[in-house]
This record gives sequence, C-alpha cells and structure tokens, in this order.
Amino acid sequence: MTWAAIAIALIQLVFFVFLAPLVVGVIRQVRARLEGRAGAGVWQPWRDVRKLLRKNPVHAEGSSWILTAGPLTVLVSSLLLCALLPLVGTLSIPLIPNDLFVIVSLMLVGVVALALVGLDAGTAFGGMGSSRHMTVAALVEPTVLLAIYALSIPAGTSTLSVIVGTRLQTPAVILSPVSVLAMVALAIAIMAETGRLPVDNPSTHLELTMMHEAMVLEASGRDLAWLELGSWLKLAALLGLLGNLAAPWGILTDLSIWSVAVGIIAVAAKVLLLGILLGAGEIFLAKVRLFRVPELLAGSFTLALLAVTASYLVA
Amino acid sequence: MTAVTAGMLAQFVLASITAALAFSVPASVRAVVSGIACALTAAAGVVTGALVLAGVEGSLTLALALPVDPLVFEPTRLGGLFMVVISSVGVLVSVFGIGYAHGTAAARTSWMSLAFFLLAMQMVPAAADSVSFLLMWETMALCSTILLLAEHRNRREVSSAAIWYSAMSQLSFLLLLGGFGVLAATVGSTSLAAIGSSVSHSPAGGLAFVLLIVGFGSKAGLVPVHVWLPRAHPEAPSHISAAMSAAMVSVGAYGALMVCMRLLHDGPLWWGLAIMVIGGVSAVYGILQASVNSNLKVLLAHSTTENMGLVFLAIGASVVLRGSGATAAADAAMLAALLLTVSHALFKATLFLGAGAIQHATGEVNLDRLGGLLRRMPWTSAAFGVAAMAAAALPITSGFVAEWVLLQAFIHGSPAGGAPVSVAVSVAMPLGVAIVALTAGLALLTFVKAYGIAFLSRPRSAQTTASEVPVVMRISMVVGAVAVLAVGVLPGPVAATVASTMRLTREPLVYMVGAGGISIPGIGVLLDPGALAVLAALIMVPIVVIVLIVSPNHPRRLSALPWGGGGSRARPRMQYTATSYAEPLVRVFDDVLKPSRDVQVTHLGESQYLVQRVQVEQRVTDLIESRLYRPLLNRAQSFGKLARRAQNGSIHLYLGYSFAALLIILVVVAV
Amino acid sequence: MFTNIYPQLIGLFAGALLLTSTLMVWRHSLLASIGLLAVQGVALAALVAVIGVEAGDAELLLVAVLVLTVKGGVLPWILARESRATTRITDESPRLNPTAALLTVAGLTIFSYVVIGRILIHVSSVPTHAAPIGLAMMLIGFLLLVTRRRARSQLIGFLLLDNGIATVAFLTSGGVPLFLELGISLDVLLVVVILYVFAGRMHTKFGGTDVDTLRELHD
Amino acid sequence: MSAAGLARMIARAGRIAEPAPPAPALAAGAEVFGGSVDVRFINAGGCSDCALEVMSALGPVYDVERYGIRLVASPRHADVLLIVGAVTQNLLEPLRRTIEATPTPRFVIAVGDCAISGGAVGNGYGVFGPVSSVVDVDLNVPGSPPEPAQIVEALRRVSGR
Repeated sequence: MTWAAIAIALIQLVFFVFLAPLVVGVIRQVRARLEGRAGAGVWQPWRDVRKLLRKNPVHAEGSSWILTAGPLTVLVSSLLLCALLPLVGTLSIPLIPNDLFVIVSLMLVGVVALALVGLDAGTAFGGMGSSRHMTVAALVEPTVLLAIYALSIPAGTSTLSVIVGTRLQTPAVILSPVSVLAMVALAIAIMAETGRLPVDNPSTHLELTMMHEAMVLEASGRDLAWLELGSWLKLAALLGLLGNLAAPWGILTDLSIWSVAVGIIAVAAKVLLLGILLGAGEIFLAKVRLFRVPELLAGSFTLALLAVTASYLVA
Repeated sequence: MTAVTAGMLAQFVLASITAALAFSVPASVRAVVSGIACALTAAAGVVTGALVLAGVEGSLTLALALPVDPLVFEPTRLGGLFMVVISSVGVLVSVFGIGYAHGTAAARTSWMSLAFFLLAMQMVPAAADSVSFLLMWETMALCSTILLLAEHRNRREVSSAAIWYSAMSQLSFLLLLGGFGVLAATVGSTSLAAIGSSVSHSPAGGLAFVLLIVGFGSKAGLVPVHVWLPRAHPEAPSHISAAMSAAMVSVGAYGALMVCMRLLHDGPLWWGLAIMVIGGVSAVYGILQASVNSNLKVLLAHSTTENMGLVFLAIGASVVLRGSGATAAADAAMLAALLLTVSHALFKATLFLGAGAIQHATGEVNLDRLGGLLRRMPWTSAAFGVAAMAAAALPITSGFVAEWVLLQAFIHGSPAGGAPVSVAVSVAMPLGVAIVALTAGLALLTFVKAYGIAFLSRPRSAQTTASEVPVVMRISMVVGAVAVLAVGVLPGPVAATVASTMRLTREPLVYMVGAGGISIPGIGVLLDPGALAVLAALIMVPIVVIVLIVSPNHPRRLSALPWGGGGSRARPRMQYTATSYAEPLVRVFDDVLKPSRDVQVTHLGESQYLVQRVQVEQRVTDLIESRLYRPLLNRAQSFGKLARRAQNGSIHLYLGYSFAALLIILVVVAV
Repeated sequence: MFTNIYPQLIGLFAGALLLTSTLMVWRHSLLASIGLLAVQGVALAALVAVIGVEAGDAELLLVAVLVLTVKGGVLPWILARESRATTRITDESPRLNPTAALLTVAGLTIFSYVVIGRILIHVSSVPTHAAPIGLAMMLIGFLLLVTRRRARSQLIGFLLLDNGIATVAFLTSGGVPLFLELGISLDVLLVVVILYVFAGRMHTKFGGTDVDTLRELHD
Repeated sequence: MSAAGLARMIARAGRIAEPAPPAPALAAGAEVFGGSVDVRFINAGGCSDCALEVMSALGPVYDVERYGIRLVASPRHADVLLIVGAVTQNLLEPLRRTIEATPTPRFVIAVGDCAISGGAVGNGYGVFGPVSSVVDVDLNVPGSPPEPAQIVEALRRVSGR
C-alpha cells in the first residue's frame, strides 16, 4: 500500500513535470488562435525552459542568496503539490496524507518565496509586485480553506484523496448545492491564486499592471526557469484538483498498469480541457482593477461560507 | 520535602541572591553577573516545571508577615507546563540581556526588578490559592512597570506608555480581585482546587467568569483592552519587551485556561461563544494593525494581540464544542490553545530579541529606514526568519503545527454518533475557520513585509555600519529559533506532554507517529512534518541532477546593477518601504482602519496648473483607542476638574466632610 | 427511482435560487441582473415542478408552467426590452460597497437558516430543509431595495422579494392554490410593467431615476 | 461589449496573421536558443521610423510569436537586443547598462542604417556612433527604414523557425 502510494506520487511528479508546460502551451495557443494569430505551438513553453537553463543568470548587485534559493523553493513547493494532490490516483502516502491544510500551507511557502524574490534586489517594481501578490494571497486564503472545508463535510475528513474518493463513489454529492457553491468559489480562488485573469494578466508587458511578472523582473536564466516552471506546475496541479473534484471519474484507486494508464489519460484530459476553457474564457475577460479584486474574492468567500453553513444546516 | 518544593524554594532564593548581586557588584561586571544569575533563576523554573510535568508533586508554603493566610504554591501539571514555557523564555531573555542591556536598562533597579519579574511570572502558575496568585500577579505587574520605565530619562514617550500600562494592569488586577472574590464568597474558600471541585454555573459563577476572563484578557492584550501592548513594547528595552510579550501574555493565557479547564470547567455555551467572539475580533484586529504598522516592535506587539486572540478563539471553541457534544474536537481545540501558547512564547521571544538585535546594531526599529541587513547580520536574519515563518504559520515550524490542530478541531465539529449539529457549531465553526484563515493570510503578509523590508533589498538609510551583534545575543536568538524548528519538525513529544496537562474525555488524546509526528485518533487526523521535510529534500535531488545534465558547465553568475529601466541607477530611495508595501491592504480595509490621509499640493508661483511638489501623508491610528478610550479619558478629566472643587485644601472643609460622614453613619446605625 | 434523487433535485434548484440571488447583489449591471432573474424564474419553476411530481399534483405542474412563463419568460423579457430601449448607463453604484453587501448576504442567509430552524423545528420534510433559502431570498430582496439607488434596480429587488415569498410558500405549504398564484403573478406582472414603463418614461423625461434625485420632484 | 458580440467578432475576424514565408537559415551561434527568442527593443536615439517598423513587425499580422519570438518586459529575460537608431550621447550609458543587464549568451541586432553605420546622422554633434561602436553586433538589418518582413526574417534567423 505504502509503496503503491509512493509509486503513484512519483508517477504524478514525473507526468506533471511533462504536462504542466504543455498545458500552458495549450492555453497560449488557444488564446493566439482566438486572437487571429497562428500561435507558437503547444511545445513553446518547453523550448523556453530549455533555453533559460542554458543561459548565464545575471544577479543584481546587492541581491542575496534569496535570489537563488527562492526560485528553487517555489519549484519544490509546486512539485510537492503535484506529488501529494490526488491527481492520477487517490492513494496517499500513510505518513503524509494529502491533508487540505498541509497542501495549502505548502502552496503558501511558494507564495512567500516568490514574494521575497521580488523584494530581494530592492527595485521599485519588485516591491510593488510582491506587495500586491501578498495582498491577494492574504485575501484568497479564507476562500480556499472554506471552499474545500465545504467539500470535506460529506467525506468527514480534510484529506483530499478521501474527498475525491467519496465523490467517486456517490456522484450525487457532486450536484448537491453545497458542492456547486463550493466549486464556484474554489474556481475563483484558484484563478486568483495562480495569477490568471481577471486578477492578474500573465501576458502583460506594462509593469504598472503586473503582479507575478513584476516580481520576476530581476530573475534570469535558471532562476527564471524555476520560477516559471513552478508557477506552471502549480496551475496544472490545481486545475487537476479542480477537475478531479468536479468529475472524479477515471482516477485510479488501486495500482495496476491498466488503471495507471487510465488515470494518467483521464487527468491529462481533464487538465487540458480546463486549460482550453481557461484560455478561451480569458479572451472574454479584462483584468479588473487591483482594488476591485477584493469584491471578487468577497463574492467567492460568501459562496464558500454559504456552502459550509448550508451543508451543516440542510443535512 | 520533594524535589518540586526544593525547586520552588530555589527559585525564591536565587531571585533574592540575584537582586543582592545586582545591587552590590560594580557596574563593570554587573551585566554579566546578574544576567547569569537571572538565567539561573529561570533555569530553576525550567527544572521545577519539568519535574512537575514528569509527575513529581510538591507544595511550598510561605508564611508572610502579611495579615493573610500563608502563601501556598502547589503547581498542577498545567502550571508546570507554563512554568517551563515562561522560564525558558526567561533564560533566553536573561542571556540576551547580558549583551543588550546598557545605560539605564543596565542599572541596579532594572536587573533587580528583572529578577523578581521572572520569579513572579514563574510562580503565578504554581499558585494554589487565589491570594498567592493575586500577590504574585501584582508583583509581576509592578516589576514590569519598573522595567518599562527603565529608559524614561532618554525618551518622553516612555512615561506616558508606563501610565497606560500601569492603568491597564491595575484594571486587570481589580477585575481579577473581584472575580476571585466572588468565587471565594460562593465556594467559601480561596483554594483554587476547592473552587474547581465545587464548580457553580450560578449567576455568581457567570459574573466571576466575566470578571476573570476580561482581567486575564487585558493581560493577554485582547481587544478592547489591548491598548497598553503597542505603547509599552516599543518603549521598553527589547529583552524586556520579549519577556513581557512572550512570557507575561502567556501568564494571561494561563489564567484563561485555568478558568475554563479548572475553576469553571464545562461552562454553558454562551461562555464559549463569548470567548470566541473576543478572541476572533482580537485576532483579526491585531493582525490588521500589525500588517499596516511600520515600527517593527509595534508590529510585533500587535501580532501578540493576534496570537492571543487565536488562543482565546481555541479556548472558546473548545467550550462550545464540549457544550454541543463533540468532545474529541473539544479536546483537540484545547490542545490547539496550549500549543498556540507554547509556540507563540518561543517565536515571539525570538522575534523580539531579533528586533532588539536590529536596534542594537542600527539604532533603528522603523522598517521604513531599514534594509539589506541579511548580509550584515546573517545570524540575526536566520533566527528572525525562522521565527517569522512560525508567526506566519508556515511549515515546518511550531506555529504551523498549532494552527493545523486548531483548524482540524474546527472542521471536525460535528458531534459523535451522527447527532444533528447544533446551530451554534454550524455557524461558529465555519466563521472560526474563516477567521483563522484570514489571520494566517494577513500574518503572512505582515511577516514577509517585516523580514523582506528589514533584511532584504538595500539599506534605506545609513546603516552601512551595521554589524552582527555580540555572541551572547546571537546564542539566545539562535536557541529560540532552533526550539521553534524542533517543535515544528517533531511535534509529537511536545503535543503528548501538553495533552498530559489537560483533563481529557478520552485518554490518550495524542499518539506519536513516524519519527515525531502527531495523530489525534479522536478526530482521525495525522501530521508528520518530519516526513514532509524528508519528501521535500528527496524532491530537491532530481532537480540538482537535471541541472547537472542540462547545463554541466554550471552557468557562471554575472553581476549587474538592479534593473532600473537603464536610466540613472536605481537608488535605495526608489525601493518599496514597509508603508508602501502595506498600502494596498490599507485601501482594501479602508472601512475598518479608517486611515487619515492628507494631500498637500504646492503649485508653482507662475501657474496653478504646474505642480511644484505633492506631499501625501497617511496615518493609520488605533480606532479603538481614538473612538473608545479618548472619550472616556476626557470624561474622567472633566470629572476630575469637578472633584477638585471639593478639594480646596481648607482644613475646615475636610473637618466638615468628616462631621457629615459621622452624622450619616449615625443615622444609618440608628435606622 | 425519482424519490431517491428527489432531495438532490430540491437541493440543486434551491441552491440555484440562492446562487442567483447572491450574484444579483454581486453584479451591478442591470441587464446582468435581469438575466439572473430569468434564470431564477426557471429554477423556481423547476422547483415547483419537482415538488409537483413528487406530490403527484397536476395543479402544481400547471403552476410550474405559469411560473416558467411569467417569472422566467415574460417579466425578464419586458424588463430587458424596456432597459435597452430607455437606459444609457446600465450600471448601478449602490450605497453599500459590494464587499460589505456580499458579507451581509452571507449573514442574512445564516440568519434565515437559524430562524427557520427555530420555527420549523418539528417539521422535517425534504422541502422544509430548503425553506431557509426562500427566506434568505426575501431578505436579500429587501437588501437590494434598501441599498440600490435607481428605480429599476430596486424593482429587481422587489421581484427577488416576490420570488422569495413564492419559494417559501412552495417549500413549506407544498404550494399555494392555483388561482391565488395566478392572481399574484398577474398583479406582480401588472405592477412591474407599470412601474417599469413609468420609470422608463421618467428616465427619458428627467434623464435619471436615481431615487435621491427623484425626491426633488414632489416639491 | 457583450460576450456574444465579442464571439461574433472573433468569428468574423478569423485568421489575421499572414501565411509564413519559408524559414531562413539559422544564424551562426544561435543554436543555443533552440527556437525560443525573447526580444528587448531599444531605441538608442533614432528618429522613430525604424521603431515604427519594428512595432508593426511585432504585431499580429506578421505574428512573430509563431516562430517562438516574444517581446519581453525586462532585459534580464531577453536573448536578443533589437536596437534602432544611431547611439546618441544621452542614450549611450542606458544602452551600456541594458546590454550588461542582459544575460549571456545574447544576440545584438542592429536595425536600420543609422544603427549599422550612423547613416545620415552619423556625424551629428549629439551622436556617439553606430551600435557597433558600443557592442559587437551579430546581425544587421539594412534599410532606412527596413521593411517589417526583413526584421522578422532577422529574428527568425535567430530563432531558427
């Protein structure tokens, strides 16, 4: 059992390192097509990373080891997400159950590392990005926790793989109002968490509108590669989680070649589908003002809170 | 005479010796001698507490020349736990003080009162009856006031802070006096054990509960009686603020825990809800104030309010859950409360000592003028960083474990046996999760700001001369940080010990799993940060391998100016400051913080369309202070003016008063 | 077969009602709110239909059809047409800032859950579990009436209020008699049309239906 | 605009990008980039006509992104410095800083005659000299101003697609 779980974790790790750049490539491609361009092809993120790894990073004078360690921390926290979340299978390592609060705190480690990278060189834009990034992160956290709390009530535990397993066995749960409200809230929170529109515009060149981009302005070469890969992995992993919560079918519950194949294909399909939806959806969205973001998050927070209380009071 | 008795006696003796030494030895060696002596006093506390936790019993009776019964000290296991926590902070503080204390902070009085301050704090949890409790409590308050006043010659603010502080601590003392009085009256004994055994939920019990909770809450720095914290801490010498903010507030928490676990246990639901409300409000309000503050020590003080708020939230949750039948979750919540207190004591001590080190090195605690200390003060930055992670509840620190247990207790609130969830639980628990989450998020921002602005980026003012602090100060900070990490990586032993101090519904509450992980079978959860750390380390390996394969000729790192758009080199003044870092947050919480902005535009003489300079000033004040206390104080003042008229110093008037009084008494007696 | 998904369906449609009400507070754009109103009408009709099927009550199904046509079709259509015809700016700047409003919504919903829990302590049929959502809708409707500035948006609040009343009626008493529902829907329809056309005319005449400014009209 | 209207517009617009001409030969030393080129555009002090051509070359009609070429916000991220105009005294220092801020290996492309040789303004009093006098240039795009297609071709020689 333990070995099976570790094997699944390894499979998820390797597969998502392969999948994440592809997802980003797909999102960009969809956007390009809808904007009337040919697009760089779905493999472009791969080429970007390969190139960045070959370059000699430049460090700002007076910047510290944070500029080297921060990106690695971001990457590792995202990799931990990929290893622990129930993506390909719902088996979880006995000593490290993919507990909701642990997962969220691992995510926050990455968030903090990124914010410190932004501050390290001591440039104006870095600080600006870092400040905005942390503000959004602080406001997102309640929504994320409450949303998954709402989802956890039917399963009676905060272990994500059990939650997904429960939804797999009793699909009726998925359509319950609680779950619907919670999923909407969670989706919004994830958009904010991964810096997509309408909270942050990942493809902006205008520093004043940046959050994530502004923090990585000083990073180059390998450091930049880790940062980018880290954020892509996070996006892919969270999309995978969303997909498995919304449609848990295909996720494996026991280890066998056949089920592994099915699990991989299923999660890839879900993530890529969500990626396409995301790319297409972003065409129709504009970035909201930074100070309208709290409204958005308050909205999703309200939905999540309603979901939780309702799930207690209705049943 | 058991070892515990001996230990408590030793603390009294050592404290007295310390005071004597501090008084007698010459100033040249005073710091070293009395610092070591204080450390020994505290160490005696650690040992005694450890013995109590190990199950040794013992009592100490001191007959005083006071017209009261002899003082009795007989620590319970809970008391033992707090004795350990408080006096370990005491050790760190004393050692740090050797290097830190200078000027008036190193005077005789300061060291003497530090000794008695530590003693009093260590003995409060040991008190077995309300009289000795209150006596130790008051000693603690007085000594801390003296310590707070240490630097009053140098700065004017000190005295006003001291006035606020002593006013608040006297208030809390009076409340406690009232509370214990009521209890003693209803039970007929001042012994805490007697009170605990004959628990009464009568109206009198309710009254006592309210008085005690508010009294302890004010010492723990809860809203709305928190106003002394942000004033006292920046003015006190840093090792004293560490002692106050890490140890003394824990004494306040101990009081609340004692009330809810020992004196008035299994209280009605509304007690729990009331504590939850106070705690929740304090947590959110405290961290909001902290996140928008730029003075490092004020920031830390407000974050103390936040952490104590969380502790009270947990206590209240435990009462509510017990009241509505979810006993396992109730125990878990209480465990969370204790873990939060322990973890807070450790990391807050380290943080304040770190702030002290910064002040020592740069003479500055205003974040807006700090920066780039990482390379100049590597030890301080490392210790402060670890403690800040704990304050932000990040893994693998003690803070994370504590908040994790709390959240788990919240979400497992549905009672055993599938009974329907009470409305109170179904509303209070989600809100509790929301509060903890929001608090954690804001704490994250606060401490990223504190660390990033102070240690990263470039110096914002001339601290190019700053250098690492003396080795004793380094040692105490690093020890604190190591303790934070130890509890964070191997929470198992600590949690088990903590759980052994509680009155449990089912034994045992906590099992150890793996290397040092914890599992709480009652609510079926498990956490092993050690395994998590190992996994993270294992994941690092392939990355390194990949790096070696993809780019074997290790790209050499070039250095260049910070990118400032190619224009003139980016000056330190262009960096984000702590104030600007928190600006978005101030806007988001505009309605709550009500910052006062004023914008001054100076136009050119020639034309009013050309602006010469724009000056923007934004100040965030403590709303509760300005809206609640100011009016009260003004009232009091006007009343005082009134009273002065009756006090014009004429002897005849006073005689007249006494004559009138006599007549009235006679009338009363006659009727 | 139907009886075991029956609670699911009730829950789903009740959830839809709550969701749409929350979104009405969230969105400022008038047209968006009208769209939400239409969705809500459909959800309400579906709810009625489900109850009807469960109770095997033909009259309720008839009511459902009626609700669908009036609340889900006619009303929104008229409103949308009128607004497109007469208003230039369809955005609303409410008195309460949206964040606070949304948190208020959460509070109101929890409150109504508590209240209903106290009132219907003895009843425990499936629909009564969802009854609080109806009450919450009424409260949210009031909230909109209070906080919105322009007459049209207040009308949305009014309609939300009406939907809430209907929901409570259906969920608790298993539906009102047909003719009563008929009467209610008809005069609601009448009121709305009159108010709305009136508001439209006023808008064209005085160029704005901000209630605060309208106060000046009567003196 | 409503979502439906936007969707209709997208459907109506269809493909804006023109069909891609055959790929030119890969420039020597550009293998390292492997089909991913991030461009930082610098106007070293030219009149803005080359700049305008560069902007249109980077627009959706020529759609350089399909060759793996992107405009980036920071020289730290850049592989190619696209420099137009003869280097003026005032922009000499910023140009130097930008170049040293760009991680190696990097390509420098001089666009337009002024950038290559100084051109018509080469001996103006405010002019320091051509780009080659500041940093050794890897690729030249002659013309005053060059056509966008030429600029795109130069970039494609770096990206190799």
